[in-house]
Amino acid sequence: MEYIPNTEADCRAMLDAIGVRSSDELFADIPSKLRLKRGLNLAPPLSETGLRKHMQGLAGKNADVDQYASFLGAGAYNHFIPAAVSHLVFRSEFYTAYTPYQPELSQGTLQAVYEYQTLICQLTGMEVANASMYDGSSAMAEAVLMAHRINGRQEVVLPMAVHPEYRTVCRTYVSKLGLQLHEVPYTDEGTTDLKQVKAALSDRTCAVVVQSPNFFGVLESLDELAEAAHRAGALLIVVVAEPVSFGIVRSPGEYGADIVAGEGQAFGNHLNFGGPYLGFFASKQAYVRSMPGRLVGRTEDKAGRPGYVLTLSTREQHIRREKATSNICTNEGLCALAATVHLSLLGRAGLRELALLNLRKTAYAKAAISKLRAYELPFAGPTFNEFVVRVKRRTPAQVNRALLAKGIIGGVELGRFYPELSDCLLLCVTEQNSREEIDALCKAMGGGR
Amino acid sequence: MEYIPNTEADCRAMLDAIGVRSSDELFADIPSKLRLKRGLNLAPPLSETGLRKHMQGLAGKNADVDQYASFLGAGAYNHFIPAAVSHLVFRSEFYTAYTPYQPELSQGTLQAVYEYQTLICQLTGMEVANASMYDGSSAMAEAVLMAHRINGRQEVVLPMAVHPEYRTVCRTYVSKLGLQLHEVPYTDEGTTDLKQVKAALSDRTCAVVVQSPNFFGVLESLDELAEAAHRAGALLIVVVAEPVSFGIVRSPGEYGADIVAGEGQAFGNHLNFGGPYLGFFASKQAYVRSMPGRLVGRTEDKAGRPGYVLTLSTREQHIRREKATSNICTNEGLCALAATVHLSLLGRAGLRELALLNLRKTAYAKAAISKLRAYELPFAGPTFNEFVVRVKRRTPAQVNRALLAKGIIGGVELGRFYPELSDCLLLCVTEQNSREEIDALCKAMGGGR
Amino acid sequence: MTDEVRDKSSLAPLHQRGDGGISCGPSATGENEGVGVTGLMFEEPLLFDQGSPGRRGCTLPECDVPELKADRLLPRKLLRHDIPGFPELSEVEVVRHFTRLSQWNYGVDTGFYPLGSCTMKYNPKINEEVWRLPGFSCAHPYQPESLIQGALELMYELEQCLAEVSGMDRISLQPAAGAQGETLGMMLIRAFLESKGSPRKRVLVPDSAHGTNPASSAICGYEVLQIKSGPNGRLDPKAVADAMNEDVAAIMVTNPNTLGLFEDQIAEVAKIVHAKGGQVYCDGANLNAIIGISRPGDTGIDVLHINLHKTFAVPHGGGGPGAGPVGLKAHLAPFMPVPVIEKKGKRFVLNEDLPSSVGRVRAFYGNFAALVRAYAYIRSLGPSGLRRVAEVAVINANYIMNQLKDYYHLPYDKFCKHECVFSDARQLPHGVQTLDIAKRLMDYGFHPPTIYFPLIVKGAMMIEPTETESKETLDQFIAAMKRIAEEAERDPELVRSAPHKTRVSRLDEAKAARQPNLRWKGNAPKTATESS
Amino acid sequence: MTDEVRDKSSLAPLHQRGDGGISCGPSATGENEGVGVTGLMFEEPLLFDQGSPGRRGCTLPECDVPELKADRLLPRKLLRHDIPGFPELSEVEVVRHFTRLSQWNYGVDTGFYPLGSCTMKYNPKINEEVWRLPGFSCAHPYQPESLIQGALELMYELEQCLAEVSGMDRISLQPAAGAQGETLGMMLIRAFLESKGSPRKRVLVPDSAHGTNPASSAICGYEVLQIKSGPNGRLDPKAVADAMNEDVAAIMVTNPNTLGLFEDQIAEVAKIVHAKGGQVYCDGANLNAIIGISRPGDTGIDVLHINLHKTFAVPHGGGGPGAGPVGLKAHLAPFMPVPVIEKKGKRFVLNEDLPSSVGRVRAFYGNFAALVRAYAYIRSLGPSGLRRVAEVAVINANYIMNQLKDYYHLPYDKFCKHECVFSDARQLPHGVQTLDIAKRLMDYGFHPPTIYFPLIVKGAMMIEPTETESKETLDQFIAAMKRIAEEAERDPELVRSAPHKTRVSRLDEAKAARQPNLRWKGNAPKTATESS
Ligand SMILES: Cc1ncc(COP(=O)(O)O)c(C=O)c1O
Ligand SMILES: Cc1ncc(COP(=O)(O)O)c(C=O)c1O
Repeated sequence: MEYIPNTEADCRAMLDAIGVRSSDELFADIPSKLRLKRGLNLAPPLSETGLRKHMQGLAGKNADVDQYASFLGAGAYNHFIPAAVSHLVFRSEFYTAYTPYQPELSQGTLQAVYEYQTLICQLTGMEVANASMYDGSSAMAEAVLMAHRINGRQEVVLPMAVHPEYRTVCRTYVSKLGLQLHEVPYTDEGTTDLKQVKAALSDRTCAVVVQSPNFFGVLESLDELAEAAHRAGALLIVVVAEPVSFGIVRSPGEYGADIVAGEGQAFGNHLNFGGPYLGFFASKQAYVRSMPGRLVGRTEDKAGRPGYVLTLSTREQHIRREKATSNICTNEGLCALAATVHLSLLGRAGLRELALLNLRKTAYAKAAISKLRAYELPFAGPTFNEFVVRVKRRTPAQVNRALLAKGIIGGVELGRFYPELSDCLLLCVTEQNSREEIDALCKAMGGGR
Repeated sequence: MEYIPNTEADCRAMLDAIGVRSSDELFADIPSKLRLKRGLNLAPPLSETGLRKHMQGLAGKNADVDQYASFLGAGAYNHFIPAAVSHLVFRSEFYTAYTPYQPELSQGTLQAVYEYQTLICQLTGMEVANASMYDGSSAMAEAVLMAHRINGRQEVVLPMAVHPEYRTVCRTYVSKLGLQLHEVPYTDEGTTDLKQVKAALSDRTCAVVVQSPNFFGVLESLDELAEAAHRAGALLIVVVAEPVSFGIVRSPGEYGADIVAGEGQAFGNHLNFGGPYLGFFASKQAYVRSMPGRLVGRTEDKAGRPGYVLTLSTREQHIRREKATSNICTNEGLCALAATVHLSLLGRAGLRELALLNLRKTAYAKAAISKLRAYELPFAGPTFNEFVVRVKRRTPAQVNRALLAKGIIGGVELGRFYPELSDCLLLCVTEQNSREEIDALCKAMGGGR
Repeated sequence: MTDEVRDKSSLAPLHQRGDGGISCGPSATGENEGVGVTGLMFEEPLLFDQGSPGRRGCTLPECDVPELKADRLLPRKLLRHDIPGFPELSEVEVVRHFTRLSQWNYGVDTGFYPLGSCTMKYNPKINEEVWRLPGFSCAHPYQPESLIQGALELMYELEQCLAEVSGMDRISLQPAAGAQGETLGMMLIRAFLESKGSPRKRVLVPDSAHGTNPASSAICGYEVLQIKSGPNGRLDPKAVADAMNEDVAAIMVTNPNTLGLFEDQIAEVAKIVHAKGGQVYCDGANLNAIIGISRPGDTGIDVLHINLHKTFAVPHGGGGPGAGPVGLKAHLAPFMPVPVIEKKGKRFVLNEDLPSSVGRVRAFYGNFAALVRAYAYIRSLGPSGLRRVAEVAVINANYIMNQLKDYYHLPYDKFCKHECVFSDARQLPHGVQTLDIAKRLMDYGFHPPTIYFPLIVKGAMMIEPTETESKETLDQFIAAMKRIAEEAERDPELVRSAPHKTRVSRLDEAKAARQPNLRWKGNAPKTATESS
Repeated sequence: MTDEVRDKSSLAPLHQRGDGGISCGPSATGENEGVGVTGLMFEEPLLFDQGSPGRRGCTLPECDVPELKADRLLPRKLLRHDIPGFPELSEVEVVRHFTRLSQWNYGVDTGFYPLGSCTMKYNPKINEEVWRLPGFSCAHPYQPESLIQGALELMYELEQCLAEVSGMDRISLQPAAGAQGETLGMMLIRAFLESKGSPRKRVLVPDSAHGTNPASSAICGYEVLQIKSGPNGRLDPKAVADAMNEDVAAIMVTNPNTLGLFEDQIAEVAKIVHAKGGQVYCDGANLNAIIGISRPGDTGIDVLHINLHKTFAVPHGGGGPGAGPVGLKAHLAPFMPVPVIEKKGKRFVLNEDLPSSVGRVRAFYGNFAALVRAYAYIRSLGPSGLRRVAEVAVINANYIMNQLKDYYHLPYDKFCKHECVFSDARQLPHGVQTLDIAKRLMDYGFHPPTIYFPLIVKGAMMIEPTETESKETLDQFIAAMKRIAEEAERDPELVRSAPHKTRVSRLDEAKAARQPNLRWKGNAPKTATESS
């Protein structure tokens, strides 16, 4: 199906009006040697039924988290999404619109973004938030670039407890501008080594990045890190990949974070095999003109009625071109809308309860696993809904295979990212994991004793 | 979840305004002995996640037509439904509205019903159609009641080739008013025995009912039946349970049918384990004031702009009460909308092509089965997408069991409705059945040779 | 008819075709009437006045069998070749058409919809998700029993739930709506009475009853005798006793009734009717007001219907579908329609073998997708939640009644249950009547209440807020109603000429009935009778 | 700030709160401004100005583990106790809120959306169905390879399709949007040049380029040298030759370019750049115009990005997400971001082992749900369908160009490809400029085109109809544009003061920038810096 309304006759009538005999004449400006002389070598078209079956076939070759008990996290979280979220997000007035360049026809999108910006400020404890970034990892990289714009310094302290893929993205992004990344190790607590951070700080330090909960699920001591960073005149960038933690953990803003960037997928967005996700981005008010990304502001119309518009766009590529604060154009608007709807439904009490539920389930799982003789919990720091488990007699891969045989998708094998942790698994427990699932996990893990 | 916005505090404020201390006072008019002194004995509330899991569990205990190759029809048809249908029908402005009593706030529903009425007229070849009935069976019963209102006669000719459940419904409905039903048998062709119809006709005959394609999938000779009925001064009621046939089979209107009633599920409505379905209902213009059900008409507003309203409601229960043409109030509006959207998408060429596809697939299956030695096709009449197969060496139940073992849901065992056909199956083949499925069916059937 | 015949291929000038207009904020200049309509809202011609020959809106499955010509598959005389005038549209055109039409509609998701007697409560989104599970929505009714155990279990469990909530012994889930429930219920009564010797002749129906009650009685072959309500808006046992005799088959009582009042004499009435061998039918459309608080089955009745599209949050779909299960007492069970669902050990079965059954009122088993939603709703709320529904629904209704009683005439000044009924008696002297008030409410963004029903209140306005409305919404509605009362005095013409802010202004219903135009005829084939 | 602080519990009087108004057909009397807005459309306060303490919009899964207090689970100093000002709403309130907001929006499903350079084509509904299949939408990116074979196969196949369509050797599906594709593409070039000795310093960007091109160059550490377009709106090989030297890393060419013209000298330009060791980046945002007709990879380029949310019908989501895959020639393959998807026998694997890789531009693998839609789209259309897309898109654009060229100034009077660009030169003498024309189009029910871009056309109006619009729609749009041209002469103030029919009139963007109000602050905790 081509989804083209105009028939041959319609096209004929238009070609006549244009005054050409065939559409070929309209392509005459393409030099003959640049034209494709054959048809595209692609599969023939499928009917809607054919397509549906084909796609069901492909989808059927993937497991989904409804079929297996899954304990995967590591930056992508399986949370409950109320049915109302997709009902609302997929109202076509929302999802078939473009970026709201014309505010008079886009007040729905714009008010929702304004609400989203407010929610992100409330969650992070920051003063200003943008309309979204691509994902958590690129948001973090953009935060570093922004810090660099603010203070012009060149060195960045980047703990190893930050999500390894986020670190790779950061390196990929910032190295072209000559910024240097200093990776600092973690302690036995699973937290970033404060001493080493301090040792790395100097008056060349642009920013200290810290993820909390970090990649190991451990909450960092933001107060001390903030103090150290600020004492050196550096900015503190806090990264949050599991924002459900905002419901029960003190906000980065309360510790004086300068920029908070992270991944908002956990709110209202499906796992989607890794994307689209939602980069959120917030900072202190003072830095707003250095911010990347779109911002929506409240204003009024000619009659004085309130309305919303894209604003402060002199920061952006379409105005500032090579001097823009970022090259971002299309962002993750619909993911931000999903988060806004989900957060509205959760609300003040629900978000806290959700966070507490994650804490409780995780505590239950940790306690149970810590009783298994063949495992230990290497990190002592406080965790939210993820934690590292050391496998004592087998390899993590063996454990995962054994679990899979019981219909359980185990944890991320940390050796993939940390050679020194190649005997460890990173497990995640959310409100979606029932007690039976956790018990089954422990039982299956214990099977290897 | 109670879906109740008002909190205790909100209720308190309202109770204060009302001037009572508690809601109990508002129920004081219910005599104590008529009150329930205990809580309802029902399961405790489920969370949304709990409910989703519970319902997935129940749904998982049913087979669906996507898991099995299914050859069931008999009044409920598995047809392709374009994705756009449910996207549009489940826009909440449509599905959370009531019957359009207030036209100024219901122009969407009303224009769509007007379009639906037009489409039904076009399909059936009739002059006027109503906004929907409960389903095909009750629409047929209402057609008989309408015929009775029109000519006051008491006898109805009801062929046995009409869907057995429709006949039961008809009997259940009309017997209270003293109407008599004369069932007439079918011939070797699988068509209604015209001679017997003629024999049953008299000046007491109110109507001749005929289903085409009939329950055996065979197309009836409407011309001869119409002539016979009209000669006796009776009305011809044509029933269509598989309306896809309208795409390729001459319309009842062309034969002079007086009332056409039937089942519209095949257009845009899922199988839904039998309901909700869509009773459609059309007649000659002359009889419109005897019609049951709602009618939408075009009119204009005070400024002369066109608009749509419910009309001719003096026929209906809310005005005429016991003298109404029917007691129907709530109908199947959303099912009619689904049919309207589906028919709009199919369109002039698509509907014909769909009907042709059903014909071709069925012809292919018939030809293949007729080659199997252990089966024969007892009826020689022309069929649309269903046909009867006689099983020679085993019972139909045995054949179905063997098919099920191969992932195929076979046909309806006719012995359930016709003792004389207890060695027969009714098979249905639609565009949803691929050639491979049909081949697999034949192979599995042939396995019993 | 001529004004409907349009050449759909030619481009009508913008001002005629009226396409694509959006309009009309307070700052509208009015320079281009005819183009714009209201809001971000479009003129949208009929399906039949759009498109272009040869367009299509979907692809069909590929043909993988021999492509025989139609006339090799069917006798030529049976073949149809074309349907002139049938739509020829692409997918995008169809999508825009119905998207735009939807925007002309008002639903519960849009705002407050206090249609009395209709219980327009919010329809939870999770219920819309679960009924669509393929195991429910793609199951064929004639699948072998082993492949429909989930569906049967759900129906069996729903029966148990509804029996508990209603206090009845058995439930039939077959009826597609309340009125079909009434039909079935009255048929059960008729069958029962026939089994006792005679179906009897007459049914007593209070003057406040919904129109379906007398109409359903008539369909079952009964005459209707209207019973006048007592001065307090309730049934007077005396009036019933006077009308009751051996010719009377049954009484149909709506409880709570259409004035929003509980029939406190129901037990007395039932006793009177039973004493003379009659049966008591209860119209349970208003169950929402008493759920968990009082059970109709404990009040002496024999049969009842429940509207799942009211009390149990099944969306009304702009007209339907709903579901109208019937509850009955044990003595009526032999007459239930087939099939009934039974549990045999751990299996659920469909039993068609009920020799005294009245038969069926429809094919298959009922509006199953509606049943799924109602079951999900009951499981979400649980016992305490269901009771809370009644409490809050009644608080909300009484709050409106209390706040408006100084502005509108209240014929029955008592606490109400789920709804309150006002009249236009105070506005009539200013020449403003109920219809005007209803239309004026639209300008304030509210759907009007049910009007001119029940018939025993002249100019009735029947307001049912349901439990799913917030106090703030009720306060806004109350403020609008007060303002309209004020407008009726100060500027009655403003109210009489309402609505002013809808896509179309007041529609001429008289014209619609006088010159019925019930379908597009621009291009339809003319049949003999039609052209004559 | 004060005007935003509202007591949400108290009932604001109707005329202040402005709730629930619907309005304003042509017959509006205007008696109650302040209540109504436009159409069947509601005032809807912010989330934060609604609700009531203690309300909630969803239930969480039951807690089936010990319910330890928070301070037994986390150190007290880490605990947060509340988020003041966070929403407290019920499900129905949230549903109405976003339903109403949606009704203030214009989307492709609403009507014609000819935003130039954005390719706002219709988004097929089946694609929205298939990406939601649980096997796609509920798969975790770190699931074991054996449990994600379908996802990997889809991505692998999509790569093949895009490689064939674009004529490139390899495709990276990682970038989340066009601009991220540019970033990645320029990084690949940089890495390649580094491997040859030096990354070089400068990137040539034509003056007609989209703002993301220079911005992406800058992110990759390059200076930007702007190249002036030739008088025919295309790149002049001479100008490129003049600017090209060993300091120049690359040229970024958009083809077809933002004037809707095919860069007929692209092969020549590529030769010039390659001769000096530079690379050629192609911005493929406008691929829709040439798909199946000409392949960028056959024109001498080295890297390219494609916007799946343009050419491949992924909906734009009111801002995103999209996907911006990058195509590259073989010499750049060693630098591709990890992981790459490879087929080993019948298995698909993720390969992270690319020693020269630039790294990653994002976590995980890309905007997978967008990839699913694009793949579904390609499979629906097939080779001939894709080519037909380009043909009809170009016919549609040329039709508009032809029909309007007597009414609006056409700076480059040639056949165009996917879009045509006019300017306001003829209307300026009447004091009417592009912005006014754009706003006035809204009154006729159309989304405006892209305006003031490309920068090289003063007062540009860039109109891209796409192939999914019917001739009738184009004719209506053309008629509206003609009428506006007429209005600009006859009644310029009418155009200057547009829009007149939208929910809000022209918004004060200057004020928004001067006094930024970027979030609701009614109830937020004040931090030190903020109050200072
Ligand atoms: C009191 C009462 N009885 C019966 C009915 C009829 O129910 P239904 O519309 O479901 O057929 C209604 C619905 O309007 C009603 O309000
Ligand atoms: C020509 C051109 N290049 C690049 C882009 C940037 O693409 P994206 O918005 O996907 O980042 C756009 C989109 O607006 C464009 O039109």
